[in-house]
Amino acid sequence: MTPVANPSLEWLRLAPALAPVVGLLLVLLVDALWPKQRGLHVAIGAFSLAAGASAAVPGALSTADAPVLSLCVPGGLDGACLWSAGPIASTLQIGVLASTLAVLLLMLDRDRGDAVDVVLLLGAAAGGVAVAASRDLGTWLVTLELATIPIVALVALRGAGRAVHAATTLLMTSLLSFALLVVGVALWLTATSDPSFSEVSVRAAWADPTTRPVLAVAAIALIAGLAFKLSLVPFHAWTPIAWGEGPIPVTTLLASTSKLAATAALIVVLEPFAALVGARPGPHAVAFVLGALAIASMVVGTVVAFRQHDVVRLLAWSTLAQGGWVVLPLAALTAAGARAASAYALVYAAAVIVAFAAASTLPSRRLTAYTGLIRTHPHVGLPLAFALLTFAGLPPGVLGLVAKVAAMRAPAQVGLWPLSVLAVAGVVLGIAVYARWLAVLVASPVPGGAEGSDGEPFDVGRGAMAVLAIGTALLLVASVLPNVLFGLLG
Amino acid sequence: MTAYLLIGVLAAAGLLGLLVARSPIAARAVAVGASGFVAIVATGAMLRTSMEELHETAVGLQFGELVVPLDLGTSRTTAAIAFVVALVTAAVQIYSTWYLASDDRQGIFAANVSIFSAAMLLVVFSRDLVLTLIGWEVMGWCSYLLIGHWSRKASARRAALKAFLVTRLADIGFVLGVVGLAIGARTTRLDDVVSTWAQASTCDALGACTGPDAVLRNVLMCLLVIGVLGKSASVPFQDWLADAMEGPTPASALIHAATMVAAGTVVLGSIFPVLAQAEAARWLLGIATAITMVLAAVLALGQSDLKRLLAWSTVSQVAIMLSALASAPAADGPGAGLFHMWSHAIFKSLLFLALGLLSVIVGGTSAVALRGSAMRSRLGRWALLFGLLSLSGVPILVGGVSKEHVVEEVYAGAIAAGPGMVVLLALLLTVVLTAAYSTRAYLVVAELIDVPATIAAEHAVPESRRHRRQATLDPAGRGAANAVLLVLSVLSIVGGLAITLRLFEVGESSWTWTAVTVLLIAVGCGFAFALAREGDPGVRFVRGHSGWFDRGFGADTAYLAVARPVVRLARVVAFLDREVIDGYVQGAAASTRIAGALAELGHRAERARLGVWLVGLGLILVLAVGVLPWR
Amino acid sequence: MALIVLVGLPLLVGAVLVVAGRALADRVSRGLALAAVLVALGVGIGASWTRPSFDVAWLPELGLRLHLALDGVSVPLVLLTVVVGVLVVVLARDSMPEGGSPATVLGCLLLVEGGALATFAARDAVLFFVAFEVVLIPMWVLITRFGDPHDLRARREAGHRFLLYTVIGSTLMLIGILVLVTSAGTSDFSELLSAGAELPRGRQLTIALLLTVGLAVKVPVFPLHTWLPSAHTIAPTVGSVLLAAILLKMGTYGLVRLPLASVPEGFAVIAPWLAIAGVVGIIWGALVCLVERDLKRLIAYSSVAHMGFVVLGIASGTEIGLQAALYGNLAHGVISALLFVVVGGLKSRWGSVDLGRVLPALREVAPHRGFFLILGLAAALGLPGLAGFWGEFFAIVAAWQPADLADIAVMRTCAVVAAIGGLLAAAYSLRVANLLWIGDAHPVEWSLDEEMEDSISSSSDHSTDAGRGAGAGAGSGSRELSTEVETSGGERLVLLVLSAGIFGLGLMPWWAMDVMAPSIQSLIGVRP
Amino acid sequence: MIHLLIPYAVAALLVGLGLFGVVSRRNTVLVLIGIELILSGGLVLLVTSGLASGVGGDGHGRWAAASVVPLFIITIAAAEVVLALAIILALFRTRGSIDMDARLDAVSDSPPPPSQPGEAATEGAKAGGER
Amino acid sequence: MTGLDLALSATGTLAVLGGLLAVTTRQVVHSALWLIVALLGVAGTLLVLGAELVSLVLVLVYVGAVVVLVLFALMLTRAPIGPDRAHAIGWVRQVGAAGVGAAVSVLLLVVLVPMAGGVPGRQIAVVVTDSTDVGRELFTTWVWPFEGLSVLLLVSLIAALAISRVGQGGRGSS
Repeated sequence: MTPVANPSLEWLRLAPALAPVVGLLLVLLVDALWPKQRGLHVAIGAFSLAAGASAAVPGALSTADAPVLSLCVPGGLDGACLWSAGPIASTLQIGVLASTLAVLLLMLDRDRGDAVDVVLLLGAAAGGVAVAASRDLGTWLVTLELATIPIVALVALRGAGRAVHAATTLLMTSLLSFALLVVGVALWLTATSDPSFSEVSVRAAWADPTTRPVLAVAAIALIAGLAFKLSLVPFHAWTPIAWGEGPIPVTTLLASTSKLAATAALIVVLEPFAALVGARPGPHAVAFVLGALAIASMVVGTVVAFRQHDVVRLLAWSTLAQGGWVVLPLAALTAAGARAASAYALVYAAAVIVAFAAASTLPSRRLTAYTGLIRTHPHVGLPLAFALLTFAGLPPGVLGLVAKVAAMRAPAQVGLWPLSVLAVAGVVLGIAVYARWLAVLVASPVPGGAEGSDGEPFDVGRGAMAVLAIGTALLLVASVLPNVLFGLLG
Repeated sequence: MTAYLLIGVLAAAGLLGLLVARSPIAARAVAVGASGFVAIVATGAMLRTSMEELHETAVGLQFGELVVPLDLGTSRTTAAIAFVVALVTAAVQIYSTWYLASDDRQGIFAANVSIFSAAMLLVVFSRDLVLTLIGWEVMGWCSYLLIGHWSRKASARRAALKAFLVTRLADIGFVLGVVGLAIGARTTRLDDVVSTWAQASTCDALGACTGPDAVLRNVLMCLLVIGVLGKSASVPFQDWLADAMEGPTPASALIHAATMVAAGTVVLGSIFPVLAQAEAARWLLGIATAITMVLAAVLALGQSDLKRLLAWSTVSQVAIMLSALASAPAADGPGAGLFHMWSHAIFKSLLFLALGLLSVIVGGTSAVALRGSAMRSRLGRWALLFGLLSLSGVPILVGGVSKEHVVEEVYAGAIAAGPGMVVLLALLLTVVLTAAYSTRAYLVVAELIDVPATIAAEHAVPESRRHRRQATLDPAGRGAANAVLLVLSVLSIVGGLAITLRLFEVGESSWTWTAVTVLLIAVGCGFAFALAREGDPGVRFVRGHSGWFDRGFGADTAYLAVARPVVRLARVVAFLDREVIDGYVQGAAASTRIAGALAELGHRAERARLGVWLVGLGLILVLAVGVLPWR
Repeated sequence: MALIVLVGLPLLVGAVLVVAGRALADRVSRGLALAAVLVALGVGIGASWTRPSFDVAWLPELGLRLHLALDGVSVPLVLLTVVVGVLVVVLARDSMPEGGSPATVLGCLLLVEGGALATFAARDAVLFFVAFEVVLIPMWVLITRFGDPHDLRARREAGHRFLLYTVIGSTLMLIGILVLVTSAGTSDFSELLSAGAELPRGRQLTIALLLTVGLAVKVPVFPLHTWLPSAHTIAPTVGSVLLAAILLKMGTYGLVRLPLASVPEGFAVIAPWLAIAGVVGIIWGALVCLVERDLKRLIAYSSVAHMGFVVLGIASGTEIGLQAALYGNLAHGVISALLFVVVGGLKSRWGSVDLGRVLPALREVAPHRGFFLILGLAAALGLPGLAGFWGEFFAIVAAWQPADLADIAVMRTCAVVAAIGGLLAAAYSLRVANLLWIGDAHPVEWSLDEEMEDSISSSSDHSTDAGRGAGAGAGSGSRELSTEVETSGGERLVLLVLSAGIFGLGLMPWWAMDVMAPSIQSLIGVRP
Repeated sequence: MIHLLIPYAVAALLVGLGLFGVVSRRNTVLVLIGIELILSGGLVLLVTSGLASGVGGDGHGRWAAASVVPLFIITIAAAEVVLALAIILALFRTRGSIDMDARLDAVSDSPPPPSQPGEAATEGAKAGGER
Repeated sequence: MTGLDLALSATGTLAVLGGLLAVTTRQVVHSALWLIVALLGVAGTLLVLGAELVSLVLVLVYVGAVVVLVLFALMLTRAPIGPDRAHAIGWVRQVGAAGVGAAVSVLLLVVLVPMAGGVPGRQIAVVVTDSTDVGRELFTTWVWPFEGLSVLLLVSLIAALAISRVGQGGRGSS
């Protein structure tokens, strides 16, 4: 019988995850005492998110070899801390919390954001934050689901039939993926008999020819289970439905927070494999699966997105491709790959929040409604254009370009440059997609034609305006000094 | 520094002329002033220059191991040639102040002439293959501008284009030859090139060869010769020159007499030692020139247009100069050929300008129009007479003297080796024919015979133009032109004395050959008179095929046969470019759209189950990837 | 610091102008742009004199440094860029393309200039790529929004084709750069000279292939050229000028900088193929020019041919070849810019310059424009004394004696073919001259085929002669084009500067040559 | 003493059966049942892993993960089932059927949302390509 | 072949058979009932494998709560008593689904059989897990995920409540 002792517990280090939870409870309390206090709920939520983000800063400033540790089991083996927030994890945590905050602001304009919404948002945020720092199977599984379930609920909460249909699709896919995760976890435990994602046990399991395939299959099952959250082909089918039918704030949540959480979870799984990069035989199966998913997603996503006339569905399909870009560097299975992936995910999240904030101000989702937007409403059109350029990775969207460079660099570093060559198709098709939208934006406005040519149908709410301003500012600053982002990632 | 002075002044005059082209007065002043000045300087230079001198330029280029010094240099010979060039230029400039007085674009014309002559002088003085090439090409371009001067005539446009393209075609050879020679010598300095390539390459029994690669030298020199043949309108490139008659007569005088067609002789003369070593090139040159001189002479005899007759005579004469280079033994240099070029410049310019005078009087250049024209201007008649005598090579006259030397040279070559014998035979035949067509020309213009109107239909001048010329040009007020004719006539009589100046290294002319040529000339004249019993000897000669003769035996059709396939090929290429090369672009776009449509079709219904299905399939795939490697 | 100003100022002002858009009064924006380009001109001249250098870390994660410096290879191109920058702004004063606020046009012009300057000044491979990408979007905006006002679909199509095609190229180049940088361990050009040359041969070949194919799109080299004609045809005059004078140069510059200098062994393997592609491009472009009807497309194809000479020079790998290539680069920049200004002016007045119809002879109706046209054509056919000659002649010289004598047979064949290309260049130039420059001020219609055969082979039957002669009198067809096509103030100024450049480059080659020679030696000299 | 093969086989079979149920059923609730089967297969595998890894003989691996993680999973599954049933009921209310094969555009919102993506797509298709 | 092996085989067979019927039967309600059988089989398997606590919880939570919920749901969605004609599927899809399921099972077995040391494979001793150990570990080492689990439950219950109020004029659809 093993000697059991309480793990160390430093509340402040756990604050990034705890703050949203506390906020959640507070909101429930407030709602119970004084119902229908939207402003108050949103204020509490915003405050708790901000607090959590600020609490994650020390982790972001830490170095990769000295992460912020907590919940360490005394006398345990290596990696015996259930909370380990290195620079990557903490930066992703900040991203998760910030994007949730943006969603909260967007909800303000859509007269949503009452108790339930805020609670669910906070729950999702807490899950995303915790999964980023988790180092063991249990926490990983629990917090990942914590990050998923509220989002499913939010989609369903819209009430209208199409939304519930979308929610059902999302729910069924997520349940099945959860089952896959369970199988993967079971296989992982079978292979390593170690409930923590530690390099030591992974190396040991890989060394043994009987456990090696089990470990590979376990990792692949976990990847497949996560691929649905990153909406990689072929686990993507829910994406256009859910994005297209959900209200824009929730879609934004799916696009930013959920993607960031999934990226963090994937990085947690793949981090120990860095120990195997030099090994014989190397973890080629895992790399191959990641690469294949990435390329397939890039191609399918862009190819279909090119045909969309509804901007939300266009973004929905192109997000497949963007997910592919997030996974591409992970195929290198190196620390640099993890950095590149999280950098790309963060850049994408920021840009997509800006894009949706802009889209939320337009009355119509039709592409034609954006004709000449830059000239009719520059305060919306220019940020949107900048976000699109960041997606496409073309200057002036230098940030997107740098992120793509980093994403292609990681495979090239370990000799997987053919993968990058395949990714060229992704680059070009992606640019084709976004250039189509840009061409509409810069075109000369139709006289009295599509909506938006006269300012009336616009409702540029305060929230959307704030999100636009802050997001664009962030993108601009990071475009001039990309190091503010990459530096945080270590 | 004379070289710089001459070239610089002319080039500057050209550029300045372009600027002031608007005002005729200024343009004339610039052109005449510059060319006159240059002529005087050149005369002085010819009389004073005694030994070789090389002008190093400060601005030589260095391409890696290839040195491009861009040097100029003068010698007695080049000075002499420069003199005729300057002389003819001045003559043409002065003459055209009268001849083109009515032309609205005379300023441009004068400027072109200046640049043209500057380029020619560059070729003459050049001690660097690149400079030679530059002058060579610029002359081609200027000839395009001059021949196309009256571009309102479609025929002039075509003639200009033809002239440029045909010569440019030959220039491919010239360029490649220059490149090869320069690379071989690691420099483009002419003297080094010559010294590198001219040394005899000998192979011992073991096959170890010293000196330059003989085969390569032959190839390169052949390429060079091809370029020369093109510029000097020898077979197979002969046909552009006759069409070039569409240009104004002064321009023809310039092109034919001193510059363009003569340039080849100058270049080959400057690189003669190498040519002397390259047997194949000499044969090529010899054969080509032999054919050319005879063919051109025959054509000249048959032309129904006297200006074209002169053109063909030029072709024939230039071939004679080149033949001297082709067959002269390595021991004695290119003197004879260059000397003939020198004299030819004088009498040919005289002929053209005189003919221009007459054609202005009668308003046309066809034999019919010119019939008896000489009777209406005494100066014109005498000028033409001396020119023709000199052309047919009557001794004492300048043409005669130089031709004697050519014959001597060729005979020497014929005794030695090489293509000499062929050339000699062709040369003697040409002497006869030359005498014949010269006689014919004079008979026509002097109205000693009557010209039947059958030929008149051929080259009738468009009425509009004729009227324009006559209305605007009064044949009376032409003092400058007359002076020019006078000077040139005098020179063509006494020019032979130049031999006493030892401008060219030529041997002594023997009395035997003089006698022979005189005999042959007599035969030619007799032939002409025999034909002239009823009417124009030319008509009798061609026996109704004058169309054939005027079209140069249909060489033009041959050119078309070369050009048409190119155009067809171009059409094919354009098609390929549009449909095939660009095909993959359009194909990619199309396939993208199709793929998108298919994928979208799969998701069109957006059923909830689709997600589950795809997850299942995807799971199998990825698991298989994970599992199979271990089996 | 000067370099930061040189690169940053145009970018900054350009961004301001684009963002401000209509908010700025036209006069203000024009003044701003003019001031910016003039300052850039001054700084550029000064910088190419003092050769400053600037180096700070920009993104350590990617080993990306903001390292700018000038050497002999880049100085001529920088000067070309700053001069052309001024010219296009001046040109935009008269012929401002329709479709948007002038501020946007000027902003895009400045952005392109800044990007090009950054590309030429970059000393860091990754930075080079980033700068390479900067010019795309402004150029795309110029084409898509300010292009040919008649046809919106064609504008979109041309714009997208330009963007996507170029991006394929630059992304391949990026991968090449990444492989190079990660395997050589440095991204600094000067260190890559030695570090790259030490890589194993196979790796070098991979890198060279990726880089060369990627850059070949930008140049463009023969099979990858089809984006150029449509872009040139649709783009507004200022756009075409930038495209021809600056953007194409970035490709050749990259070829010299990256594959040739960094991975010599690998490049040597593919050099013959590159040379073949180049000469095929020469012949191909020239042949298309013989039958192309749209004059702007024709000039675009002639660009393909001229770039073929440049590529041939680069592929020879010798010092002669590189000097010829870089010089031809400059020359083509000036010549094609001049031609595009001339033809752009015509297009804006006539709607299109269709050689299929009968055009009034510029020599008669617009002497100045006619002079500039014929000057450009003469330079384009490589007339000595003008800019084009040196690059093309010495490219042939270089091909006659390539760096490694293994491919001497191939390269000499290429030299011969290139010389033939010279003939074709003369053919199409004179075709244009015969159709547009000389002739009658008020010609009558006549068929295209007739014109073809005449202009190519000058058949001497006099029927058409009579036809045109008669037409000279009664020269008023229903499809008569306006003869008011003389150059206007700013346009003429620009043309004067450009033709001065053509003469200068043609008559005084030693200036640029002396600047380039040492740097080229250092580029090649480091080879093992 | 047991043969490890048996629980492994049971787990694999349960997973396969569950997946079969998931992809073959049209009734959403029955899909749920399939998912539960997959989960139970995972549970068996987890518990078995504890035995297999019996290093020091203690039958539940490190930190008793072989027993604790199953507990977590069971609880998560329960929570998800609750949510799932709620959504399924909402689906039934708004659509009257819980068929997985129902088309999206067969569904209609009682109050149509401000934007009609379906309609947008169709009219966009009418417009033909981007304009 | 020990007694434990026999017991394990029996319960395993029960689980697999129950599962098979649960996913194949045409009658909606039956499949829920067969699920109970399968879960009981699984619980038995876990019991034999020595995880008393887990099997107990499984029975309680699943059989006691989940399946009941499922049955409720079936009734609320007016599932037909007797074969469900509305949701019948063609044999092609049957075969396809069977292929998917079989493929996954095979792939898993392919990697798991070597773990078991092949067929019949090695034998290992069954160690009955001491529930107190599990409990202690649960509340010491695993306290953090345990708390997360509680938040998860809370959130999902609130979500379920909110969703169930949807469409009943409560909120949403605004």
